Amino acid sequence: MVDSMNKNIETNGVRSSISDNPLIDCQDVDVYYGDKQALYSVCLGINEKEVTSLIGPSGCGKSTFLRCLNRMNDVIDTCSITGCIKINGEDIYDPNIDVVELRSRIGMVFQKPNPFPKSVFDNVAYGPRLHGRIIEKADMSNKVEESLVRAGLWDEIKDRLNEPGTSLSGGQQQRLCIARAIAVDPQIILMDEPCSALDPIATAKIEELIDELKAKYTIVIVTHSMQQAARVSQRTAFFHLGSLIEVGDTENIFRSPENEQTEAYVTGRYG
Amino acid sequence: MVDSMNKNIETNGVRSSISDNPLIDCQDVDVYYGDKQALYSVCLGINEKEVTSLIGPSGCGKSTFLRCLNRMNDVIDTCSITGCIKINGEDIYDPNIDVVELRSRIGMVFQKPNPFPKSVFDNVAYGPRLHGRIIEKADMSNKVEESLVRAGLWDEIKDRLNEPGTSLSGGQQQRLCIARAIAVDPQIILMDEPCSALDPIATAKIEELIDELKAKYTIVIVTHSMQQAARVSQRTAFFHLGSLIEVGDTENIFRSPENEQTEAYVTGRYG
Amino acid sequence: FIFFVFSIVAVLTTFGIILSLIFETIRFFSQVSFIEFLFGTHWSPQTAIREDQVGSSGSFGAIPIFTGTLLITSISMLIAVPLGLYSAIYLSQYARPKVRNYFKPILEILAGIPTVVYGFFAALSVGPFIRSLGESFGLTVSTESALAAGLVMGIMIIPYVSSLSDDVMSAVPESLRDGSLALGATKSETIRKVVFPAALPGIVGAILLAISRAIGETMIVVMAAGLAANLTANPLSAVTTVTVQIVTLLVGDQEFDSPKTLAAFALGLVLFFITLALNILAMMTVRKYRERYE
Amino acid sequence: MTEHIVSSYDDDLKEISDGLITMGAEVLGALKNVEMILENNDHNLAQEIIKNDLLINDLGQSVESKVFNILASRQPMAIDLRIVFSAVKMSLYLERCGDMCKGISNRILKGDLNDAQSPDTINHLVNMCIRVHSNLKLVMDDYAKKECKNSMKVWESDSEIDSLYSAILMEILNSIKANPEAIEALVPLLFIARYLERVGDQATNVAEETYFVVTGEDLEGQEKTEVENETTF
Amino acid sequence: MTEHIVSSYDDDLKEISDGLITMGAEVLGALKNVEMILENNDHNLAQEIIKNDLLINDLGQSVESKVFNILASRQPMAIDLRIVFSAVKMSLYLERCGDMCKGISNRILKGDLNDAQSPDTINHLVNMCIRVHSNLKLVMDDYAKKECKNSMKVWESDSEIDSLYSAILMEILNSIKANPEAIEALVPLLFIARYLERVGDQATNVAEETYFVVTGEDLEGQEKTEVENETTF
Amino acid sequence: MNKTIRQLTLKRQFAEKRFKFYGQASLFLALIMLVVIISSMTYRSIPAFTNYGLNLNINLSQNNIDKDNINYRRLIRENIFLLDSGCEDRKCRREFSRLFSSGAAYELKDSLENDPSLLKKDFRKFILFSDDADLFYKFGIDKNLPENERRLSDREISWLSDFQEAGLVEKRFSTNFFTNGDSREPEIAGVLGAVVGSLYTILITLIISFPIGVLSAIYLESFAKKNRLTDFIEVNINNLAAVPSIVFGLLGLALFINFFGMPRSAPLVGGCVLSLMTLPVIIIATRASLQAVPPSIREAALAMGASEMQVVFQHLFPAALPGILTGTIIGLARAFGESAPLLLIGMVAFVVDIPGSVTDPATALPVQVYLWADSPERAFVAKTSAATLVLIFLLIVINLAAVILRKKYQLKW
Ligand SMILES: Nc1ncnc2c1ncn2[C@@H]1O[C@H](COP(=O)(O)OP(=O)(O)OP(=O)(O)O)[C@@H](O)[C@H]1O
Ligand SMILES: Nc1ncnc2c1ncn2[C@@H]1O[C@H](COP(=O)(O)OP(=O)(O)OP(=O)(O)O)[C@@H](O)[C@H]1O
Ligand SMILES: [Mg+2]
Ligand SMILES: [Mg+2]
Ligand SMILES: O=P([O-])([O-])[O-]
Repeated sequence: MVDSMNKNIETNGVRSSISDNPLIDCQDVDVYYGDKQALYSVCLGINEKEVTSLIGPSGCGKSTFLRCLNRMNDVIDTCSITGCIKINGEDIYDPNIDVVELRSRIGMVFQKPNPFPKSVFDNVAYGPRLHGRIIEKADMSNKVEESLVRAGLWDEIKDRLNEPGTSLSGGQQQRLCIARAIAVDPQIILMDEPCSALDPIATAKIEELIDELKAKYTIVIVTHSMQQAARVSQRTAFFHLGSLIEVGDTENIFRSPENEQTEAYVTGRYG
Repeated sequence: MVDSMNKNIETNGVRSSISDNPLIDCQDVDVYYGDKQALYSVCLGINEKEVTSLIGPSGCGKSTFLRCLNRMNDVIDTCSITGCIKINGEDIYDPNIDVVELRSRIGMVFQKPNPFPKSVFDNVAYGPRLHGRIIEKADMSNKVEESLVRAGLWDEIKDRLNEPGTSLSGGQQQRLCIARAIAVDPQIILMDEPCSALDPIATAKIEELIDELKAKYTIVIVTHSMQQAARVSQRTAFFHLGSLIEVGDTENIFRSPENEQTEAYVTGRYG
Repeated sequence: FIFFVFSIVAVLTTFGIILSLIFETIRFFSQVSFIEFLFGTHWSPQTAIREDQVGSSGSFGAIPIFTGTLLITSISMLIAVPLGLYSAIYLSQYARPKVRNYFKPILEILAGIPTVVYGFFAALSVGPFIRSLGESFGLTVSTESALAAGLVMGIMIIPYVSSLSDDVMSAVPESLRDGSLALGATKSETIRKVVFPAALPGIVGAILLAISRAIGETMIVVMAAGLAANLTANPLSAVTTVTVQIVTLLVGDQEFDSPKTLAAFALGLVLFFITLALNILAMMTVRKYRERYE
Repeated sequence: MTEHIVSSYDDDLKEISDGLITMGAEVLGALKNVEMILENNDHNLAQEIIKNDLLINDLGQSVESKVFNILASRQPMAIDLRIVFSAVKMSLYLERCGDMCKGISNRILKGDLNDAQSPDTINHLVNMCIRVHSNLKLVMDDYAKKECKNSMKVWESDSEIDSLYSAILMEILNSIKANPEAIEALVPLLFIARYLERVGDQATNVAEETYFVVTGEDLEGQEKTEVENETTF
Repeated sequence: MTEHIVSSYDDDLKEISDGLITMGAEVLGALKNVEMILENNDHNLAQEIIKNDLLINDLGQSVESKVFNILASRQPMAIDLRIVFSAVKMSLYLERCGDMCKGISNRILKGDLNDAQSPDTINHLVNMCIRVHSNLKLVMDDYAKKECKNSMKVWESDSEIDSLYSAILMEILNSIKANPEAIEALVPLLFIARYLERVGDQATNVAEETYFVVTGEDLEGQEKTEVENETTF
Repeated sequence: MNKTIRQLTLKRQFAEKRFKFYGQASLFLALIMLVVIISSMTYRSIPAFTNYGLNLNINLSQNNIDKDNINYRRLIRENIFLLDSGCEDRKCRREFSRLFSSGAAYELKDSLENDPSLLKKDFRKFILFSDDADLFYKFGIDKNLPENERRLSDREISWLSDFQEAGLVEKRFSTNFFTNGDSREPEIAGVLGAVVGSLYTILITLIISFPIGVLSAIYLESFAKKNRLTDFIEVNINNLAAVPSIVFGLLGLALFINFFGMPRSAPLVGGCVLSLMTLPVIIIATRASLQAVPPSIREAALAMGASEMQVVFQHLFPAALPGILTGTIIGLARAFGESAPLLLIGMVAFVVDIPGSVTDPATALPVQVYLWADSPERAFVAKTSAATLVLIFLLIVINLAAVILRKKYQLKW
């Protein structure tokens, strides 16, 4: 058996730096809401098939950053963004990029579970249908089953596929939303405080699910709980007042962050 | 210096049992909402000038029990209560008891800060005016100042007595509510999750305030956070499914509760 | 784009109203002096049948109309405000939810009954009733008394006051009520000292809207109030209102250039601006209230 | 106790507990080896013990690291907190036991047990080792089962080991007095006795921790016995 | 570091830190006394050390209890967690130091230092004691200031103490060989040396913990030196 | 001190009881009013649902009538005077025939055209009395009044009494009321024309205001950028909702009739005016129900890669539909009961025929009520009351539809 404490410290040099070829690569991202700047030249790389968590005090721009990654900020009129975000080396703010196609490659899960008021089946089938990916009925059933299985929901609700998605419990709804996101085979899943509306049991299930999903997807999760970041993520980025203050190995961030502000926030000294 | 760990264990026999003459003495309290029983023969003594916290999973009847103590349950039509609750040896459900007078002896602080949409001054003066206790203007000013001082709010808002209470920050509002409760010189203060709507800083201030108040008042506090109970209270009562499962020294409850269910809840094993 | 055009329809309507009213009004004031209209105390728009008849232009002093409107509106508010408010208080604060769920819609039926029905009721039952009642006290009461119209209109307005007041009082957070009760206040003290003041802006808004309703109400007054433009504050006598005059001036065949017809438009413009002002005021107070609790 | 809502929390806790149990097993193995070395003067086995101590240290570090992580990411309470809290101390105690075994091995490797020419003393040491081994085994079994059946017994029987130690000490002193030239071979025995006595002490420490984990209370009168223990010459 | 939002949290943490610092001060006082005893053969002072050890144990227990409470009621992270986590180990180390001093006192009380008739050895012991004292003082000062200026130095200089110990050991063995009858008076010196060496080891342990608290990292190559240390005869 | 507090407490408890009583009393009063109105209408309308008539022998077997050229009026008259009227002079005869409804001829015409075989037969025909005679049977008459102040002379009264003794008088349910258009004769006046007119008007209102209202609400809610213009539009719409209905009448008069030259009295114009009035109601209701759809649904769909259009028509609109429909129905119900603006655009004409298209002159039910209420004939009082009942009944039906719709399709979030 190897000493895990030491191992992490030894391997820090490798893991905590952005890998040479991060899946998502943000350079000098500034975001403005009207005149108000919400993000200040954020540079952050996100590794493939890892869970990266974004932490920081309320209003520090975590959600804003997350929503830049699938261009959900386009929806807000006042929001403008400069800088460069590359996914797979492709600049997603390039005018030639098709936003719809981009979003189909990036799943998103929100703070409040938001299943459509349709049946469970239709919820999951929504994405594939939308993008015309799957037309055959049998294929669709398979896809739906596969997604629900992967979201750890199949066994619980396989007999209730025709009930409305909104009739499920909160935790099930959230997993249904994850299944819906998975159904379009995204490469990346963004999660904005996915457990903050859930009770501890449902939270635990989602956390376990995240742990399983990271084998196949790159996950970026916003959380307000340092503990949750510690439990689910490999890398953690700390935001403060719109700036990225520190990013590194999760274990390092909660054992001994390098930045004073990070330490102040993590230890509850942030006023 | 004395070994504090051992001391507590040694003195357990004395402190964890209900003192011979508890200020509040509940015997076999059953509460029904319509046909639904919410409390099952709760027997609990609450010592004077101590902080007693009530913990338990959601819906276990903590708030219900708390609201029995100042007969706030009378407001709910369907609610009926049997058993005996004595305060200072006087049965508060005796038909001869004047509820209005009873409530003026028992302050209550709610989950969400609820200052009246009046000025800060009028908020605090509301109770004394209502009960016709204080008529002189100067006396009232003194009373208001005294209450605000005791609630640790005077220095912050002494220049803003004429602003509406709702214009204060959340934490200040909650302390204003405490000041309002104090202003009628209650013997007991009931608090129903007083910090759950507040941020950490405000929570800390309220917790410190509770610590000071216990020198003068008997405090019963409902909290969903075991940690908070550990921080502020001397005795802790654990409710589950409407029954009082265990009551004892706070330190004991979180070091080694006697009951399996308590331990399960406290350690996060409650399903 | 189609969407945009459609949404403009509403604006166009408003402009249509204003323009057509103003246009006709200007024509009216080219024939009748503005001062006379606003401050004249004599109203008899009956112009001669033939153009060349002497005194062909009637007199257009609108003050009696305005005071008549005011009188009837006041009477209706005197009925509606206390009844509506106390009903709202009872429903929102005392009644059990079941009772409330029953009685609130029933009360709202009052607002759903077409006004023509009220008018008929006022003219047929209330007017004569009041007259006979008054006569039994030795008073001379006109069948078409302001009181009858005002009374019935008051009944019609009750739900306008109570419904919105009920809503705003129910919207006062439960926690405020609990806070007051826990301090040892009785229920009525809580309502009077906490709930009511907290809901006041909303209630004022409701009352303003009700007033604007009452002023613009047509059928009841057309059917139950008189045509005689009396300048009086006696609720037992017959008065006339802006809306009544508009209807009487315009029903039947009109020539679009006689001052009689055009006077209706001038009255309409006044009506429009008064209600507009009241609505905006009401909207502002209600919005202020919303801001406080959202 | 039932399982946690969060099964990964159970896993984390189990890893800590298992880590300590493995450490205990390793230490017990080392003690067994010490016994055999004393009996057979087996230098290879001594080498192995020394090598194994590295493993025990690693295990200890890993337990500590896990404790740190669990404290950071969960909020252990009551029984869980007792397990986590005690784990730090237990791992120190067991590491120390490993160190002692290594110390014994080192002493033995320095010379030749036969040089001491006091088979009686060595037999007594073997005896002592067996007693210590049995004590530690009892408490580690208790810990694994989260019971405290034997803790009290072990804790009390430590004084017997102390007596054994005193006796062996006197024996060795007498041997030295009788044969001062053999002192280089005899002093190691003295240290071995001392080490074994300390392992026994650690067993009582572990017993105390187990008792705390299981009951949430401290074994009483702890200091008093320790004082006695120290006064043995 | 700035203060916590919750000042009572700061207080709790400070209590722990202060508890350890007090313990350190007590242990240092005891070491100073040991030095004086060795110089003056002062039995009264020895009694006092033994009495004081109870206090040190109490302090240790109180620190542990506070650590337990803070873990239960707060959720320490990063620097705070490091302080709390290390406090358990530090308190064990310092307690052990206290025990050692008590052990020394006991040994001294059993006989008379003068019986050993080896003033040189005693002088060397005093020297060693001074070295150990200075090391422990350095690291406790570091800890109090939450620095690690001296930790490394102390940690490295432990091998010097080990050499001192080896030398004294040889001296005593030679004395015994020279005068086997004085063995009853000389063996205590042997144990005293051993105790002092162990206190030195604890000082390095404390140094490691301080280093961890301050930097969040472990002092490297720890095992290697410890192995060397153990091989000293 | 204690005593004063005790007194104070008593006073406070009394105030409490009084306050609660006020509330109960107000509610009770308001409800009583409702009951009074409804019941007085019902009570007064009862006579309108029955008619008295005479079973008259019509003898056609003797007469040889020219099939294509029948004077029904004469036929009736001839047969009437087979009864024992005891009249000699013309005046008396005219008085006698005035006892019968002038509509009798039309009814005879109808039945003969339906069944030509009757032309060769003797048969009995139910002939309606005129309103005054009808009222005599229903309420009697105050004979103490001087004859010239009465509606019926002594002679007429004696005829009517004779009919009754002869057993010729019969009371029948008044189907006329539901199948006829308006008439000057109360006994044959019906509401069908007005109801049809109302329905046409509402139809026009629905066709115009629903699409415009819904689409502009969707625009404002989903696509419009927040700027001065949309703010202005919003304030405007809120205001329009509270503008008195009569002002819309003025607009209709000036705009549609005077400016565009549309026909007066037509449901088309009425519908246009009412749709302007209903529009803000629909817009507000639609926006409210669109707003009630949680924004998270929109975000979810967008994040799945749906376009704005898809979001609106796949998610927002279906989810808001029940609310939109309810709002629309309520708006229409208001328009249905509206009369003031219709008065101004001339839908007060006396229209006997049942309108066949939206451009035919027509009246609306509420206006009909107004018209009848203004009529001098006493018999119209009952008719008016009955018409209000029909109006209220139709409104209840409409509103129930809204309630049921809401109950059935309302989504829970
Ligand atoms: N639509 C918007 N228009 C204007 N400002 C906005 C908008 N959304 C966010 N902001 C501002 O941008 C800043 C960052 O907001 P963001 O939502 O990203 O914070 P956050 O870190 O996610 O906070 P939280 O933890 O509360 O979710 C905040 O100051 C916020 O007020
Ligand atoms: N007004 C009420 N009418 C009917 N049942 C009620 C009412 N208030 C509470 N209950 C029921 O009584 C039980 C106890 O409720 P109570 O509010 O005391 O729980 P609690 O322990 O305070 O929970 P929480 O932590 O969520 O506040 C619950 O099952 C709840 O559903
Ligand atoms: Mg956010
Ligand atoms: Mg509660
Ligand atoms: O510190 P010890 O060597 O006696 O365990």
